[in-house]
Amino acid sequence: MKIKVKLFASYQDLAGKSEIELKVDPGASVATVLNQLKELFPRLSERLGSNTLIALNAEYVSVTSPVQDGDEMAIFPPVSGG
Amino acid sequence: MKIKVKLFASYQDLAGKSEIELKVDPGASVATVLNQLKELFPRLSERLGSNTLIALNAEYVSVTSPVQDGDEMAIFPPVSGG
Amino acid sequence: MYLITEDVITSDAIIDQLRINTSGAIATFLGIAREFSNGRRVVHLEYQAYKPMAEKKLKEIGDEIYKKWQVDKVVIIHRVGVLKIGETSVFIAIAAPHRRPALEACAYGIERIKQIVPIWKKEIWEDGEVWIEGDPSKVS
Amino acid sequence: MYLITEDVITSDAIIDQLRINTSGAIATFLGIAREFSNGRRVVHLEYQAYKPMAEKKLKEIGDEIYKKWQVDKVVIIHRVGVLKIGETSVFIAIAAPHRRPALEACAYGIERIKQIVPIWKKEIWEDGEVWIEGDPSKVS
Repeated sequence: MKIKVKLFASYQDLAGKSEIELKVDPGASVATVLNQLKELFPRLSERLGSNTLIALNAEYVSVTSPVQDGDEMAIFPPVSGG
Repeated sequence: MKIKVKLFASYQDLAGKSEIELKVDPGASVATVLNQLKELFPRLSERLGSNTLIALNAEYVSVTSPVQDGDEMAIFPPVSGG
Repeated sequence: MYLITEDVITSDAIIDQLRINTSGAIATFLGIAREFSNGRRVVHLEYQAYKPMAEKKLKEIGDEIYKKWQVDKVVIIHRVGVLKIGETSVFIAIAAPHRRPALEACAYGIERIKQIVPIWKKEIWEDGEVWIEGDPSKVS
Repeated sequence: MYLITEDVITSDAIIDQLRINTSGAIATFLGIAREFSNGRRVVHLEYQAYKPMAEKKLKEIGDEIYKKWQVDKVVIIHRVGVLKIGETSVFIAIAAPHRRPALEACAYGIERIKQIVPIWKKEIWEDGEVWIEGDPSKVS
């Protein structure tokens, strides 16, 4: 199945991309996708950790959440608006 | 000596005046002036009491404050701006 | 700026004056002429001020704010005369380096106005009118 | 109204929409692009948003406010793109029957924006730039 992953702020700069499409295996979780991203983007890899925020279809989720075909996932650092 | 007394809000309506000049004796206090006002304006008289606010030359004072020739005194009910 | 005015109060021109390079936050408070007061329908409001003393007291409130919080600029404007429902009776704007002082000072400002500034509100209804009196325990 | 926008934010037009007959108070908060940040001179700021999620989260904050306080209307607008020093980054306006709910809800709104709304600020200095990161303990 296919999902879209969006990256923001410093993560976007580290990956050199704001958005990518990924093929993921059925039954994959957010953690699975994060591991794929770490392999694809070594510079980003070092920054992904407990502070990383993850959204699935515009809602915060944890790394254990399952992903579905067509999902839009987003990963980003702690927000700093205001 | 002469002083000016300003009245505001309901006090102005009760006295039918927004401002009057009064002759007061040397050594008079705010309390003395209040008594003169009570005699002049019986309808106002009933409303003057512990809630009445008094200013002398645009500063809050108590009834014991002495008044001087040329002073501007003001009496008014609790403020309700905002 | 501390002002008693008969003119309509607008925000943007004042806020633009508060955009200074040390400020990261501007908080404003507007008192609005409300249609219903204790269940009675208000047709319009009228505010009366003892103007020279009121402007002096507004400045005192500003001075209190500068002492209590780290703020860059304080503006307080109170309107007098006849106000239609929905119009602004009082406008407070506070610029500060950080958000909490701006917001706290703004809240403090409106409380103090209701305590010490010699301004009175008259409610005019369809069938009568009354001068509103504040809470006398609050004056200092 | 909950909006992420690239346009300059002004107050009066929005405030005029909040002048409704049940409201006696409008509180606003404006975040302002500040020139100095931890001693470094900022040339300009850039805000980036995950727009659909950010607007959704702004609405959630509004819903939280309507639940917690008696307020009439909530407006939250956040600007994105390049901001000059002194420009408004975020604008919150809350109309309420009484002053305390308006002010408290306004303070709550800006705290929540800094916690949950996916927007990031980049500081651009003369000699470099950095994406600012918020406090990760605050997300819920």
